[in-house]
Amino acid sequence: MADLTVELFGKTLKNPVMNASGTMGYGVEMEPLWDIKNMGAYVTKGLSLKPHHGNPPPRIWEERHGMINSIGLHNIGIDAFFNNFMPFFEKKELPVIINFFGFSEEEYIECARQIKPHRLIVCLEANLSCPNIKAGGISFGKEPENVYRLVKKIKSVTEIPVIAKLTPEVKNISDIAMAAYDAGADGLTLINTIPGIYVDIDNKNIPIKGGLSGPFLKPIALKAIKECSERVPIPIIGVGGIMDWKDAVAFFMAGARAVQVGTATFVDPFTIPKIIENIGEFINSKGYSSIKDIIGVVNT
Amino acid sequence: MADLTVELFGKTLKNPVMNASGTMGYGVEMEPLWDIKNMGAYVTKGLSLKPHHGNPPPRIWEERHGMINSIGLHNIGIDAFFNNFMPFFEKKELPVIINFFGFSEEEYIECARQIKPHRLIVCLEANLSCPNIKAGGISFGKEPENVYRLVKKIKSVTEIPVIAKLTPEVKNISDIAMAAYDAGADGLTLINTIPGIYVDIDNKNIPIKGGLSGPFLKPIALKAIKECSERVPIPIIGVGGIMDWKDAVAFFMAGARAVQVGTATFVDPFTIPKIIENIGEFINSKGYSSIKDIIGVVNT
Amino acid sequence: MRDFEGEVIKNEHITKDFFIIEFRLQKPIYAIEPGQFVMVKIPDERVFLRRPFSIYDCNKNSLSIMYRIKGEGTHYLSKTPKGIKTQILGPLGKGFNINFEDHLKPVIIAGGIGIAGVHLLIKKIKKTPDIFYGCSDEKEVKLIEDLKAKHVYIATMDGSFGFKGDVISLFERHLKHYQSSICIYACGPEAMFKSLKEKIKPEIKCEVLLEERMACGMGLCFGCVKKTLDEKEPYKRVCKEGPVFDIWQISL
Amino acid sequence: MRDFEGEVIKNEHITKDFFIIEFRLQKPIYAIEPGQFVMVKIPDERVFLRRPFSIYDCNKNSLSIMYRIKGEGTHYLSKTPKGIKTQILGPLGKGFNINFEDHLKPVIIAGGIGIAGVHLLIKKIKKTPDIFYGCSDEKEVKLIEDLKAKHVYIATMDGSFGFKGDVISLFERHLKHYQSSICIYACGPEAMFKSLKEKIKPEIKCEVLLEERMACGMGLCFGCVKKTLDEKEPYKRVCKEGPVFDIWQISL
Ligand SMILES: Cc1cc2nc3c(=O)[nH]c(=O)nc-3n(C[C@H](O)[C@H](O)[C@H](O)COP(=O)(O)OP(=O)(O)OC[C@H]3O[C@@H](n4cnc5c(N)ncnc54)[C@H](O)[C@@H]3O)c2cc1C
Ligand SMILES: Cc1cc2nc3c(=O)[nH]c(=O)nc-3n(C[C@H](O)[C@H](O)[C@H](O)COP(=O)(O)OP(=O)(O)OC[C@H]3O[C@@H](n4cnc5c(N)ncnc54)[C@H](O)[C@@H]3O)c2cc1C
Ligand SMILES: Cc1cc2nc3c(=O)[nH]c(=O)nc-3n(C[C@H](O)[C@H](O)[C@H](O)COP(=O)(O)O)c2cc1C
Ligand SMILES: Cc1cc2nc3c(=O)[nH]c(=O)nc-3n(C[C@H](O)[C@H](O)[C@H](O)COP(=O)(O)O)c2cc1C
Ligand code: FES
Ligand code: FES
Repeated sequence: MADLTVELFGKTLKNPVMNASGTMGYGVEMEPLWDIKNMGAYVTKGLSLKPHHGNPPPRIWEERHGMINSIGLHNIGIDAFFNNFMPFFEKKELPVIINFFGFSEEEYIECARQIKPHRLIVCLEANLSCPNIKAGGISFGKEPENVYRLVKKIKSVTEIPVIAKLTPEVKNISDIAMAAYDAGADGLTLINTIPGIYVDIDNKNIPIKGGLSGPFLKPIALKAIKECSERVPIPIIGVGGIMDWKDAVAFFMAGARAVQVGTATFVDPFTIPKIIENIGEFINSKGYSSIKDIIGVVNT
Repeated sequence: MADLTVELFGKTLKNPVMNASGTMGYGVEMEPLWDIKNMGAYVTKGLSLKPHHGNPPPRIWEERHGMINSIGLHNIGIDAFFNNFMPFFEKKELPVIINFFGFSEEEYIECARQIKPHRLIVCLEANLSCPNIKAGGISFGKEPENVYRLVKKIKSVTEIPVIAKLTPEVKNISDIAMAAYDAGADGLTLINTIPGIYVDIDNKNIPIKGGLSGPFLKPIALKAIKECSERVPIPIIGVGGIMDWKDAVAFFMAGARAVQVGTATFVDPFTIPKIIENIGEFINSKGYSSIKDIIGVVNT
Repeated sequence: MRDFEGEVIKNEHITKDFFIIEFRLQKPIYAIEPGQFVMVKIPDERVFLRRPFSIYDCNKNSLSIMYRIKGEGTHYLSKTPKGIKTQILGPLGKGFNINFEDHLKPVIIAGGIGIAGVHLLIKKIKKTPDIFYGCSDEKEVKLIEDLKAKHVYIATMDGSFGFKGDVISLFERHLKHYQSSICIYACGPEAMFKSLKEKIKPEIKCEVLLEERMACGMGLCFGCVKKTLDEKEPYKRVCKEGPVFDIWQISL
Repeated sequence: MRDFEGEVIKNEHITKDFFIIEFRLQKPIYAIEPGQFVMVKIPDERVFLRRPFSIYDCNKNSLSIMYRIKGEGTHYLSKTPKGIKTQILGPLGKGFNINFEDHLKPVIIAGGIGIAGVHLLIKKIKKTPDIFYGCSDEKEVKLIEDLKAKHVYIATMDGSFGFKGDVISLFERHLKHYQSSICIYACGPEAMFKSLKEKIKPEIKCEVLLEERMACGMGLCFGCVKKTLDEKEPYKRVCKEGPVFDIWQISL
């Protein structure tokens, strides 16, 4: 069998495939179909200090070969998550990545502070695409200085490794990556959705403003991974438009140490187990011994 | 018949549909299929002061429902354009928009200066996505200050109206729009391609780094148009992912005074004449009298 | 819940833009509650996400859906020939609660294509229900052809068949006779639920089947929520906590 | 040039992964130069851009293409059943110049699927050509079955038929007999052109059919360029200035 294990912050994941935050509920919802302990790690829905109700419907809209979502960071809050769902992951011995956010710096920091280290928690994934309500709703992740300051503060309140999840709606994503790195980030997740809107020509309105996800993100995510991996020497988790194992392999070759699958799960809920199986076969069939042999191998 | 005319900088275009720069060669190539004088205006391939050879092949790559191009601004230069092709547009009495660029501020300015006013020239369309070679290859269009300075200088050397064509790879496109407006831009073209790369997993290389175009741009372009039209009171030309008349209508409703069609022409070379015909029918069937009745009508 | 491979064995036009499609499932499906639904992969590459449809009817090895052409997805579905195979995820969601108290008379109210959502309920409910069916015209009465044996009150908007007007107005005429000894199951447009809620007393048990745009259909994305009166957690997932809700707990 | 609607009337497997597809055109097509090509809309929504193929054969109302399965597009093309209609843009590009001087003997060299690019040339050329065909094995000799009447020299890489080795080595053996009184038309992989160019003297007229990725196929996008020795304007569009180029003018 191919060796699919990867190291992430001192922990060994059985394989480098995870769900993308917000696309696998609280984990338990997948139970009827397949055992999520087969994934490398489970990434939580974006969590915050307090519960958030999220946006009114409609929250999703189909786009040509992709979708727009405006869930609005609906979540039960960190306390409820740990009380209600952590036992589930403990029973499975499944590593967990805690995706979290805040609508202010204080919320991020307080949230990070309250998350206690746990043998299953691989790292915190700070979703920097969240709008900063105090700063007029501009997201934290857009300015290197803001990212630097926020990541630095988050790092100062937690012993858990911290990865910064970046928005592609920036001038130059590797500048942002650099800022996160300088501030002490232990890794990066690239990329979040791209903002877009839908115009309904029959009703002459805009039913949804949200984030685009799906296969068209792939070339943009790959570019981000390639560029950031050239500048920043910390592990990168790749996400954006992965639909099958070939896409996943492209992400590894571009420099991702692990990948996350989001929207594809909605189209085919077995996408993740299929990818895990198929990258194993790929590794074997090409005569590699380990997934590590293909990470970042692309020539430029 | 529906009134499809729109005003652009004092000129009346017979309809609001044009090709996107770089997607209809020098205009003459379409001759065997349909008469391009049926378009509202012809937009030139990106022109520069001197001819440019562009990038070595491969220059195009198919993506899922879209493409990546890295033409590298291959063009014959403004002099040759005016000598060889302007007579063609004169014979057709077809209004022309001159898309141009430079690899330095001086090149932009000198290029704009050398383009003499002409009864058929509607405006200059400054492609601000071009890399600034002197500034390490970062494109001019990424910083409000750079856009302001460049547009101001361009405006100072020409009497022809100037529109700024913006790249979406920015933090906040309406800030850039605002800077262009403050500098005296007469209009905006939104949006250019989004940078992306292709990773070839068989050859373990990156055969192309370029700009993404096609249907997935649509929600991003619509967002840009909506946001910029709310802040900036100058005409907006919408472009990005328009595949059919319904897409075009969405662009008008979001606030575009005219639209450009690029990649769709490669898939179906009759896309533009079909859109012109169909928006006419739409206007009629909905009881509008003019295309102007649907521009910017979307509620938020 | 399972992701079944289904082969189209029938895709029949009923009337206007209504169809019934039947799939042979490659594995048996069990334990379906009336009101549950499936997510169907439309066998056309232009359609990205799956589409939710109530389970109209179901045997161990086959499942059918009654659908109306609404947009692209249902349009392509209507063009799907026999023999095509596709993926069908289900059964999904929480169906109708059919364990009502013995003294209650079940009343089923359906508007238009809403009949698809209560069809299996009508088949499976243990006590004979009164059925109210409303639609736009005589032609749509064809959708309940197989219910002819049952007692169905029919309303058409244009009066071309039965009562002229909407189904809630028709139901209202009968309401006084029932007093409070009924339990209602309804499926149809939201306007119908709104009007229904205004007409009945809060003592009356009433469950409604809601629709919302869905991406995953199984609780993963939180995209399909409806607002309820639960203040702590107002937005509930239609695909998971629903699609059947207590009418008194949702905000219409 | 026109955008024809073509209906698939034949889509035949020849050998290995080679096929011939024939379309009935809804309007007549005229004046085709051998070497010209068409842009075919692959009738599968997963394929975005059209695909370029040489015109293999053509009558007024029908057009055929010989193709090899290379990736997604040709894969789906091979699955296209009779009766499907699709769009075919053409004829495109500049074909072979067949008005060579009288004293010259035409020599046609094709490698593998490259035979598709010279097939119409072989049919239309006024003077009987010598044909050199190279492929990997015996099976691929089937691709020139209809040329049996002609004089064809065959090379296979594995030696299972004719000369063992590549087609240029085979051609080289004959080259000395021709002296310089030939004109060459070649179609095949670039490596073949490279090796050919090394073997022949610059006096020999030689045209080659080049391939490059294309978006529009008609000169609009400047995406399909090849480098030539023209210093002023090195990159020429394969779809417009080509696909046939003078071997002495391109940089290989
Ligand atoms: C639980 C449930 C059960 C349903 N049962 C049936 C049924 O039995 N028969 C039937 O005809 N229809 C049913 N619907 C509605 C059906 O899902 C939509 O009509 C269908 O998704 C429209 O798809 P489209 O591509 O044709 O329309 P489009 O408008 O092109 O669809 C675009 C997007 O909007 C979504 N959408 C549009 N309208 C609806 C809607 N009313 N509800 C949910 N999503 C929508 C689509 O799923 C898709 O993502 C049900 C919906 C739900 C949620
Ligand atoms: C002028 C011309 C004539 C041709 N004639 C023939 C012919 O008669 N028979 C035949 O089998 N093939 C021919 N080809 C090659 C054929 O176009 C490609 O094999 C085909 O496009 C591959 O598409 P795909 O989707 O199967 O492959 P993929 O690799 O999935 O294609 C991905 C992209 O790459 C492009 N591409 C891949 N390989 C080539 C190539 N060699 N040339 C051009 N584009 C390529 C495709 O067009 C597509 O845009 C010709 C090419 C050109 C330019
Ligand atoms: C429904 C939905 C909800 C999401 N919620 C979150 C979230 O809470 N936090 C976050 O960082 N990203 C969130 N994302 C972004 C995804 O994690 C991922 O970055 C993005 O969807 C791109 O990947 P994909 O194309 O594979 O879906 C969400 C995406 C979707 C579609
Ligand atoms: C092949 C190609 C060449 C292009 N060349 C230029 C150019 O020279 N100048 C420019 O401003 N934009 C150029 N563009 C961008 C288009 O004008 C347009 O903004 C973009 O393609 C999005 O529109 P679309 O999705 O309709 O293609 C080019 C796009 C393509 C695909
Ligand atoms: S559709 Fe995804 S949670 Fe309901
Ligand atoms: S393919 Fe567009 S110019 Fe040749």
